[in-house]
Amino acid sequence: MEIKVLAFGIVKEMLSHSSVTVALTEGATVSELTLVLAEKYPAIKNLSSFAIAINGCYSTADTLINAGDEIAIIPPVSGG
Amino acid sequence: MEIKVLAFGIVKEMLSHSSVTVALTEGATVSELTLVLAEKYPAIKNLSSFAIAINGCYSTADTLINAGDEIAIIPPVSGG
Amino acid sequence: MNNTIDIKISAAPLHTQACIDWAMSPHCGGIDVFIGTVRNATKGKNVIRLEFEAYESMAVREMTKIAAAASAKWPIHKILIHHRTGVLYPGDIPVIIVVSAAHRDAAFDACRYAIDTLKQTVPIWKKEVFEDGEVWVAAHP
Amino acid sequence: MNNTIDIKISAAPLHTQACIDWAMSPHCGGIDVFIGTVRNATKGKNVIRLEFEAYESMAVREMTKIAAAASAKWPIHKILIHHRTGVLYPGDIPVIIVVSAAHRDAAFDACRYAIDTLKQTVPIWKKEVFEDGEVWVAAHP
Repeated sequence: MEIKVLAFGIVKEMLSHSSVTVALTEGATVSELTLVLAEKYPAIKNLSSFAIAINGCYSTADTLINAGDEIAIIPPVSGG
Repeated sequence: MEIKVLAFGIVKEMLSHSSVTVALTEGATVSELTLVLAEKYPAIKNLSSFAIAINGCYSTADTLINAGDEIAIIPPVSGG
Repeated sequence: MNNTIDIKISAAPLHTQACIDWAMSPHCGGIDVFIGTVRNATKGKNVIRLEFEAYESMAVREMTKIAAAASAKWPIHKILIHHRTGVLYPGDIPVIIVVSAAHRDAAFDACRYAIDTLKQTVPIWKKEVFEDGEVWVAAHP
Repeated sequence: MNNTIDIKISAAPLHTQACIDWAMSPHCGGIDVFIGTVRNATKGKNVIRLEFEAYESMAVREMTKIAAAASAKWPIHKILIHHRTGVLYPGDIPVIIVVSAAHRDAAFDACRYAIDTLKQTVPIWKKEVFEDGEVWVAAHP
Protein backbone atom coordinates (compact mmCIF):
# COMPACT_ATOMS: atom_id res chain seq x y z
CA MET A 1 0.00 0.00 0.00
CA GLU A 2 1.03 3.60 -0.63
CA ILE A 3 1.30 5.65 2.56
CA LYS A 4 1.49 9.42 2.71
CA VAL A 5 3.79 10.67 5.45
CA LEU A 6 3.61 14.25 6.77
CA ALA A 7 6.84 16.10 7.51
CA PHE A 8 7.29 19.10 9.83
CA GLY A 9 10.11 21.36 10.93
CA ILE A 10 13.56 20.04 10.21
CA VAL A 11 12.16 16.88 8.59
CA LYS A 12 10.30 18.98 6.05
CA GLU A 13 13.61 20.61 5.18
CA MET A 14 15.44 17.25 5.06
CA LEU A 15 12.81 15.78 2.73
CA SER A 16 12.32 19.05 0.80
CA HIS A 17 8.58 18.41 0.99
CA SER A 18 5.79 18.75 3.52
CA SER A 19 4.80 15.15 2.74
CA VAL A 20 6.23 12.11 1.00
CA THR A 21 4.74 8.81 -0.15
CA VAL A 22 6.28 5.44 0.69
CA ALA A 23 5.29 1.87 -0.24
CA LEU A 24 4.53 -0.52 2.63
CA THR A 25 3.23 -4.09 2.69
CA GLU A 26 -0.26 -4.61 4.10
CA GLY A 27 -0.11 -5.14 7.86
CA ALA A 28 3.16 -3.24 8.22
CA THR A 29 4.05 -1.81 11.63
CA VAL A 30 5.63 1.46 12.62
CA SER A 31 9.04 -0.20 12.95
CA GLU A 32 8.87 -1.30 9.30
CA LEU A 33 7.84 2.21 8.24
CA THR A 34 10.81 3.61 10.16
CA LEU A 35 13.20 1.28 8.31
CA VAL A 36 11.75 2.24 4.93
CA LEU A 37 11.96 5.93 5.74
CA ALA A 38 15.57 5.68 6.96
CA GLU A 39 16.59 3.85 3.80
CA LYS A 40 14.83 6.23 1.42
CA TYR A 41 15.70 9.42 3.36
CA PRO A 42 18.99 8.75 5.16
CA ALA A 43 19.16 12.39 6.35
CA ILE A 44 16.61 11.65 9.07
CA LYS A 45 19.16 9.37 10.75
CA ASN A 46 20.96 12.59 11.75
CA LEU A 47 18.09 13.50 14.08
CA SER A 48 18.69 12.96 17.78
CA SER A 49 15.43 10.97 17.69
CA PHE A 50 12.02 10.96 16.05
CA ALA A 51 8.58 9.51 16.69
CA ILE A 52 5.81 8.45 14.34
CA ALA A 53 2.32 9.78 14.91
CA ILE A 54 -0.69 7.89 13.56
CA ASN A 55 -3.93 9.82 13.29
CA GLY A 56 -2.56 12.49 15.62
CA CYS A 57 -1.39 10.14 18.37
CA TYR A 58 2.10 8.97 19.27
CA SER A 59 2.65 5.37 18.16
CA THR A 60 4.94 2.61 19.36
CA ALA A 61 7.17 0.33 17.23
CA ASP A 62 4.54 -2.40 16.95
CA THR A 63 1.55 -0.18 16.12
CA LEU A 64 -0.11 -1.40 12.90
CA ILE A 65 -0.43 0.97 9.96
CA ASN A 66 -3.61 0.94 7.91
CA ALA A 67 -4.28 2.43 4.49
CA GLY A 68 -5.75 5.90 4.91
CA ASP A 69 -4.11 6.57 8.31
CA GLU A 70 -2.71 10.06 8.78
CA ILE A 71 0.99 9.37 9.36
CA ALA A 72 3.56 11.96 10.47
CA ILE A 73 7.24 12.02 11.36
CA ILE A 74 7.68 13.90 14.66
CA PRO A 75 11.24 15.17 15.20
CA PRO A 76 12.18 16.30 18.75
CA VAL A 77 9.63 18.93 19.75
CA SER A 78 10.74 22.39 20.88
CA GLY A 79 7.61 24.43 21.55
CA GLY A 80 7.15 26.93 24.35
CA MET B 1 9.90 55.68 80.00
CA GLU B 2 6.61 56.10 78.14
CA ILE B 3 6.41 53.94 75.03
CA LYS B 4 3.85 54.36 72.26
CA VAL B 5 2.70 51.03 70.81
CA LEU B 6 1.00 50.82 67.43
CA ALA B 7 -1.96 48.47 67.00
CA PHE B 8 -3.24 46.98 63.72
CA GLY B 9 -6.05 44.72 62.62
CA ILE B 10 -7.66 42.73 65.41
CA VAL B 11 -5.36 44.30 68.01
CA LYS B 12 -6.61 47.75 67.08
CA GLU B 13 -10.14 46.48 67.74
CA MET B 14 -9.14 44.78 71.01
CA LEU B 15 -7.47 47.96 72.27
CA SER B 16 -10.11 50.27 70.73
CA HIS B 17 -7.25 52.50 69.57
CA SER B 18 -4.66 52.51 66.78
CA SER B 19 -1.99 53.11 69.42
CA VAL B 20 -1.62 52.95 73.20
CA THR B 21 1.03 54.20 75.63
CA VAL B 22 2.64 51.99 78.27
CA ALA B 23 5.24 52.71 80.94
CA LEU B 24 8.46 50.70 80.86
CA THR B 25 11.67 50.92 82.90
CA GLU B 26 14.79 52.08 81.06
CA GLY B 27 16.59 49.13 79.50
CA ALA B 28 13.42 47.04 79.25
CA THR B 29 13.33 44.21 76.74
CA VAL B 30 10.57 42.98 74.44
CA SER B 31 9.66 40.20 76.88
CA GLU B 32 9.00 42.82 79.58
CA LEU B 33 6.89 44.85 77.17
CA THR B 34 4.90 41.74 76.34
CA LEU B 35 4.16 41.12 80.03
CA VAL B 36 3.06 44.72 80.56
CA LEU B 37 0.80 44.60 77.49
CA ALA B 38 -0.79 41.30 78.50
CA GLU B 39 -1.53 42.63 81.97
CA LYS B 40 -2.96 45.95 80.80
CA TYR B 41 -4.84 44.50 77.78
CA PRO B 42 -5.72 40.90 78.64
CA ALA B 43 -7.73 40.55 75.42
CA ILE B 44 -4.51 40.11 73.42
CA LYS B 45 -3.91 36.81 75.23
CA ASN B 46 -6.77 35.46 73.08
CA LEU B 47 -4.61 35.79 69.95
CA SER B 48 -3.09 32.60 68.61
CA SER B 49 0.23 34.45 68.77
CA PHE B 50 1.69 37.91 68.26
CA ALA B 51 5.08 39.46 67.57
CA ILE B 52 6.55 42.83 68.49
CA ALA B 53 8.12 44.93 65.76
CA ILE B 54 10.69 47.58 66.64
CA ASN B 55 11.35 50.25 64.04
CA GLY B 56 9.70 48.11 61.37
CA CYS B 57 11.63 44.89 62.09
CA TYR B 58 10.58 41.73 63.90
CA SER B 59 12.15 41.58 67.36
CA THR B 60 13.04 38.71 69.67
CA ALA B 61 12.26 38.41 73.40
CA ASP B 62 15.62 39.87 74.46
CA THR B 63 15.66 42.84 72.07
CA LEU B 64 16.19 46.09 74.02
CA ILE B 65 13.61 48.86 73.75
CA ASN B 66 14.80 52.45 73.58
CA ALA B 67 12.82 55.65 74.05
CA GLY B 68 11.64 56.90 70.66
CA ASP B 69 11.55 53.45 69.02
CA GLU B 70 8.56 52.77 66.80
CA ILE B 71 6.93 49.80 68.51
CA ALA B 72 4.06 47.75 67.06
CA ILE B 73 2.08 44.68 68.05
CA ILE B 74 1.92 42.30 65.08
CA PRO B 75 -0.93 39.78 65.32
CA PRO B 76 -0.81 36.75 62.97
CA VAL B 77 -0.50 38.15 59.45
CA SER B 78 -3.01 37.19 56.75
CA GLY B 79 -2.10 39.09 53.61
CA GLY B 80 -2.32 37.73 50.09
CA MET C 1 15.06 49.15 46.09
CA ASN C 2 16.44 49.25 42.56
CA ASN C 3 15.16 48.92 39.02
CA THR C 4 14.87 45.13 39.19
CA ILE C 5 12.55 45.21 42.23
CA ASP C 6 9.12 46.87 42.31
CA ILE C 7 7.25 46.89 45.63
CA LYS C 8 3.97 48.68 46.24
CA ILE C 9 1.15 48.82 48.75
CA SER C 10 -1.85 50.75 47.50
CA ALA C 11 -5.53 51.27 48.13
CA ALA C 12 -6.08 51.60 44.35
CA PRO C 13 -6.88 48.64 42.07
CA LEU C 14 -3.86 46.66 40.85
CA HIS C 15 -3.18 46.55 37.11
CA THR C 16 -2.13 43.09 35.99
CA GLN C 17 -1.03 43.99 32.49
CA ALA C 18 1.07 46.95 33.66
CA CYS C 19 2.77 44.72 36.25
CA ILE C 20 3.61 42.12 33.59
CA ASP C 21 4.81 44.76 31.13
CA TRP C 22 7.20 46.13 33.75
CA ALA C 23 8.82 42.69 34.21
CA MET C 24 8.97 41.63 30.55
CA SER C 25 12.25 41.93 28.73
CA PRO C 26 13.94 40.45 25.65
CA HIS C 27 16.57 39.13 28.09
CA CYS C 28 13.96 36.79 29.57
CA GLY C 29 12.62 33.45 28.47
CA GLY C 30 9.84 33.11 31.01
CA ILE C 31 7.61 35.05 33.36
CA ASP C 32 5.62 33.58 36.20
CA VAL C 33 2.72 35.59 37.56
CA PHE C 34 0.72 34.90 40.69
CA ILE C 35 -2.57 36.74 41.08
CA GLY C 36 -4.43 36.39 44.33
CA THR C 37 -8.18 36.83 43.99
CA VAL C 38 -10.91 37.23 46.59
CA ARG C 39 -12.96 34.03 46.84
CA ASN C 40 -16.70 34.29 47.31
CA ALA C 41 -16.66 31.56 49.96
CA THR C 42 -14.43 30.17 52.68
CA LYS C 43 -15.11 27.00 54.64
CA GLY C 44 -18.54 26.85 53.07
CA LYS C 45 -19.61 30.36 54.11
CA ASN C 46 -20.38 33.15 51.65
CA VAL C 47 -17.86 35.98 51.79
CA ILE C 48 -19.41 39.44 51.32
CA ARG C 49 -16.16 41.37 51.33
CA LEU C 50 -12.61 41.42 52.70
CA GLU C 51 -11.05 44.35 54.51
CA PHE C 52 -7.26 44.59 54.23
CA GLU C 53 -5.13 46.64 56.58
CA ALA C 54 -1.35 47.03 56.44
CA TYR C 55 1.42 48.36 58.64
CA GLU C 56 2.63 50.01 55.50
CA SER C 57 6.18 51.05 56.25
CA MET C 58 7.05 47.65 57.71
CA ALA C 59 5.12 45.78 55.02
CA VAL C 60 7.07 47.52 52.27
CA ARG C 61 10.29 46.68 54.10
CA GLU C 62 9.33 42.99 54.48
CA MET C 63 8.20 42.76 50.84
CA THR C 64 11.51 44.30 49.74
CA LYS C 65 13.34 41.72 51.85
CA ILE C 66 11.41 38.95 50.11
CA ALA C 67 12.25 40.35 46.67
CA ALA C 68 15.92 40.73 47.57
CA ALA C 69 16.07 37.21 49.00
CA ALA C 70 14.43 35.77 45.87
CA SER C 71 16.91 37.65 43.69
CA ALA C 72 19.78 36.21 45.73
CA LYS C 73 18.44 32.64 45.75
CA TRP C 74 17.50 32.32 42.07
CA PRO C 75 18.85 33.77 38.80
CA ILE C 76 15.91 36.05 38.13
CA HIS C 77 15.74 39.27 36.16
CA LYS C 78 12.97 41.30 37.80
CA ILE C 79 10.49 40.80 40.61
CA LEU C 80 7.37 42.81 41.39
CA ILE C 81 5.15 42.47 44.48
CA HIS C 82 2.06 44.69 44.71
CA HIS C 83 -0.52 44.39 47.48
CA ARG C 84 -3.79 46.23 47.84
CA THR C 85 -5.43 47.50 51.03
CA GLY C 86 -8.98 48.55 51.87
CA VAL C 87 -12.29 46.91 51.06
CA LEU C 88 -12.23 44.21 48.35
CA TYR C 89 -15.07 42.13 46.93
CA PRO C 90 -15.15 38.61 45.44
CA GLY C 91 -13.17 38.60 42.19
CA ASP C 92 -11.01 41.57 43.21
CA ILE C 93 -7.22 41.23 43.27
CA PRO C 94 -5.43 41.78 46.61
CA VAL C 95 -1.97 40.70 45.45
CA ILE C 96 0.09 40.35 42.27
CA ILE C 97 3.57 38.89 42.06
CA VAL C 98 5.50 38.86 38.77
CA VAL C 99 8.93 37.29 38.26
CA SER C 100 10.87 37.28 35.01
CA ALA C 101 13.94 35.14 34.38
CA ALA C 102 16.05 33.74 31.59
CA HIS C 103 14.76 30.25 32.43
CA ARG C 104 11.35 29.29 33.72
CA ASP C 105 12.37 27.17 36.73
CA ALA C 106 13.83 30.21 38.49
CA ALA C 107 10.71 32.27 37.74
CA PHE C 108 8.37 29.58 39.14
CA ASP C 109 10.51 28.93 42.23
CA ALA C 110 10.99 32.61 43.07
CA CYS C 111 7.31 33.49 42.53
CA ARG C 112 6.10 30.69 44.77
CA TYR C 113 8.68 31.55 47.43
CA ALA C 114 7.50 35.17 47.31
CA ILE C 115 3.80 34.47 47.88
CA ASP C 116 4.48 31.76 50.48
CA THR C 117 6.80 34.07 52.44
CA LEU C 118 4.51 37.10 52.05
CA LYS C 119 1.74 35.16 53.75
CA GLN C 120 4.07 34.34 56.65
CA THR C 121 5.93 37.58 57.31
CA VAL C 122 4.37 40.69 55.74
CA PRO C 123 2.29 42.71 58.25
CA ILE C 124 -0.96 42.82 56.33
CA TRP C 125 -4.22 41.59 57.81
CA LYS C 126 -7.58 40.72 56.36
CA LYS C 127 -10.99 40.60 57.95
CA GLU C 128 -13.55 38.33 56.30
CA VAL C 129 -17.05 39.74 56.38
CA PHE C 130 -19.89 37.22 56.13
CA GLU C 131 -23.63 37.72 56.09
CA ASP C 132 -23.80 36.92 59.80
CA GLY C 133 -20.52 38.21 61.19
CA GLU C 134 -16.86 38.88 60.59
CA VAL C 135 -13.49 37.42 61.54
CA TRP C 136 -9.84 38.48 61.35
CA VAL C 137 -8.17 35.63 59.48
CA ALA C 138 -5.63 33.55 61.45
CA ALA C 139 -5.97 35.69 64.59
CA HIS C 140 -7.41 33.04 66.85
CA PRO C 141 -6.23 29.52 67.73
CA MET D 1 -12.93 20.39 25.32
CA ASN D 2 -15.29 22.08 27.73
CA ASN D 3 -15.75 25.46 29.33
CA THR D 4 -13.01 24.88 31.91
CA ILE D 5 -10.34 24.18 29.25
CA ASP D 6 -9.27 26.67 26.58
CA ILE D 7 -6.72 25.46 24.00
CA LYS D 8 -5.57 27.48 21.00
CA ILE D 9 -2.85 27.50 18.38
CA SER D 10 -2.74 30.72 16.42
CA ALA D 11 -0.50 32.77 14.18
CA ALA D 12 -1.93 35.94 15.74
CA PRO D 13 -0.41 37.64 18.81
CA LEU D 14 -1.52 36.24 22.17
CA HIS D 15 -3.41 38.50 24.55
CA THR D 16 -2.27 38.05 28.12
CA GLN D 17 -5.00 40.07 29.80
CA ALA D 18 -7.79 38.34 27.86
CA CYS D 19 -6.33 34.93 28.81
CA ILE D 20 -6.25 35.90 32.49
CA ASP D 21 -9.76 37.37 32.36
CA TRP D 22 -11.07 34.10 30.95
CA ALA D 23 -9.67 32.12 33.89
CA MET D 24 -10.57 34.52 36.71
CA SER D 25 -13.58 33.76 38.83
CA PRO D 26 -14.95 34.64 42.27
CA HIS D 27 -14.73 30.90 42.98
CA CYS D 28 -10.92 31.13 42.83
CA GLY D 29 -8.35 32.26 45.33
CA GLY D 30 -5.33 32.16 43.07
CA ILE D 31 -4.22 32.23 39.46
CA ASP D 32 -0.82 31.21 38.19
CA VAL D 33 0.24 32.46 34.78
CA PHE D 34 3.25 31.35 32.78
CA ILE D 35 4.26 33.55 29.87
CA GLY D 36 7.04 32.32 27.60
CA THR D 37 8.96 35.11 25.90
CA VAL D 38 11.49 35.05 23.08
CA ARG D 39 14.98 35.69 24.46
CA ASN D 40 17.36 37.84 22.46
CA ALA D 41 20.23 35.41 23.04
CA THR D 42 20.84 31.70 23.51
CA LYS D 43 24.18 30.16 24.49
CA GLY D 44 25.79 33.54 24.04
CA LYS D 45 24.58 34.09 20.46
CA ASN D 46 22.21 36.88 19.43
CA VAL D 47 18.82 35.59 18.31
CA ILE D 48 17.33 37.56 15.40
CA ARG D 49 14.02 35.73 15.33
CA LEU D 50 12.31 32.41 16.00
CA GLU D 51 10.14 30.53 13.52
CA PHE D 52 7.50 28.31 15.06
CA GLU D 53 5.76 25.52 13.18
CA ALA D 54 3.06 23.20 14.53
CA TYR D 55 1.36 19.98 13.50
CA GLU D 56 -1.80 21.79 14.47
CA SER D 57 -4.41 19.05 14.79
CA MET D 58 -2.10 16.84 16.84
CA ALA D 59 -0.76 19.77 18.87
CA VAL D 60 -4.29 20.80 19.89
CA ARG D 61 -4.98 17.20 20.84
CA GLU D 62 -1.81 16.93 22.96
CA MET D 63 -2.46 20.31 24.62
CA THR D 64 -5.99 19.20 25.44
CA LYS D 65 -4.58 16.01 26.97
CA ILE D 66 -2.27 18.10 29.15
CA ALA D 67 -5.14 20.31 30.31
CA ALA D 68 -7.33 17.29 31.06
CA ALA D 69 -4.52 15.54 32.94
CA ALA D 70 -3.82 18.67 34.99
CA SER D 71 -7.53 18.96 35.82
CA ALA D 72 -7.54 15.34 36.96
CA LYS D 73 -4.34 15.59 39.02
CA TRP D 74 -5.06 18.87 40.85
CA PRO D 75 -8.23 20.62 42.10
CA ILE D 76 -8.14 23.44 39.57
CA HIS D 77 -10.97 25.54 38.21
CA LYS D 78 -9.88 26.50 34.69
CA ILE D 79 -6.81 25.98 32.53
CA LEU D 80 -5.85 27.81 29.34
CA ILE D 81 -2.97 26.94 27.00
CA HIS D 82 -2.37 29.18 23.98
CA HIS D 83 0.59 28.78 21.62
CA ARG D 84 1.60 30.97 18.74
CA THR D 85 3.10 29.94 15.40
CA GLY D 86 5.01 31.83 12.72
CA VAL D 87 7.84 34.34 13.01
CA LEU D 88 8.46 35.83 16.46
CA TYR D 89 11.03 38.37 17.58
CA PRO D 90 12.77 38.91 20.93
CA GLY D 91 10.22 40.00 23.53
CA ASP D 92 7.31 38.34 21.68
CA ILE D 93 5.16 35.74 23.46
CA PRO D 94 5.05 32.21 22.01
CA VAL D 95 3.09 30.60 24.84
CA ILE D 96 0.72 31.53 27.67
CA ILE D 97 -0.61 29.15 30.29
CA VAL D 98 -3.16 30.29 32.88
CA VAL D 99 -4.50 28.14 35.72
CA SER D 100 -7.06 29.26 38.28
CA ALA D 101 -7.85 27.34 41.45
CA ALA D 102 -9.42 27.75 44.87
CA HIS D 103 -5.96 27.41 46.43
CA ARG D 104 -2.64 28.53 45.02
CA ASP D 105 -0.66 25.29 45.39
CA ALA D 106 -2.84 23.55 42.81
CA ALA D 107 -2.53 26.49 40.42
CA PHE D 108 1.28 26.55 40.67
CA ASP D 109 1.65 22.78 40.36
CA ALA D 110 -0.72 22.46 37.40
CA CYS D 111 0.78 25.42 35.54
CA ARG D 112 4.30 24.10 35.89
CA TYR D 113 3.21 20.61 34.89
CA ALA D 114 1.54 22.07 31.80
CA ILE D 115 4.56 23.97 30.49
CA ASP D 116 6.98 21.15 31.34
CA THR D 117 4.81 18.59 29.55
CA LEU D 118 4.09 20.89 26.59
CA LYS D 119 7.82 21.13 25.96
CA GLN D 120 8.07 17.33 25.94
CA THR D 121 5.05 16.17 23.99
CA VAL D 122 3.35 18.87 21.91
CA PRO D 123 4.35 18.74 18.22
CA ILE D 124 5.55 22.31 17.83
CA TRP D 125 9.02 23.15 16.57
CA LYS D 126 11.10 26.28 16.61
CA LYS D 127 14.01 27.34 14.45
CA GLU D 128 16.41 29.85 15.96
CA VAL D 129 17.74 32.33 13.41
CA PHE D 130 21.09 33.95 14.23
CA GLU D 131 23.11 36.53 12.32
CA ASP D 132 25.24 33.76 10.84
CA GLY D 133 22.91 30.81 10.50
CA GLU D 134 19.91 28.98 11.86
CA VAL D 135 19.14 25.82 13.80
CA TRP D 136 16.07 23.73 14.62
CA VAL D 137 16.11 23.51 18.41
CA ALA D 138 16.70 20.05 19.92
CA ALA D 139 16.78 18.31 16.53
CA HIS D 140 20.37 17.14 16.64
CA PRO D 141 22.29 15.10 19.21
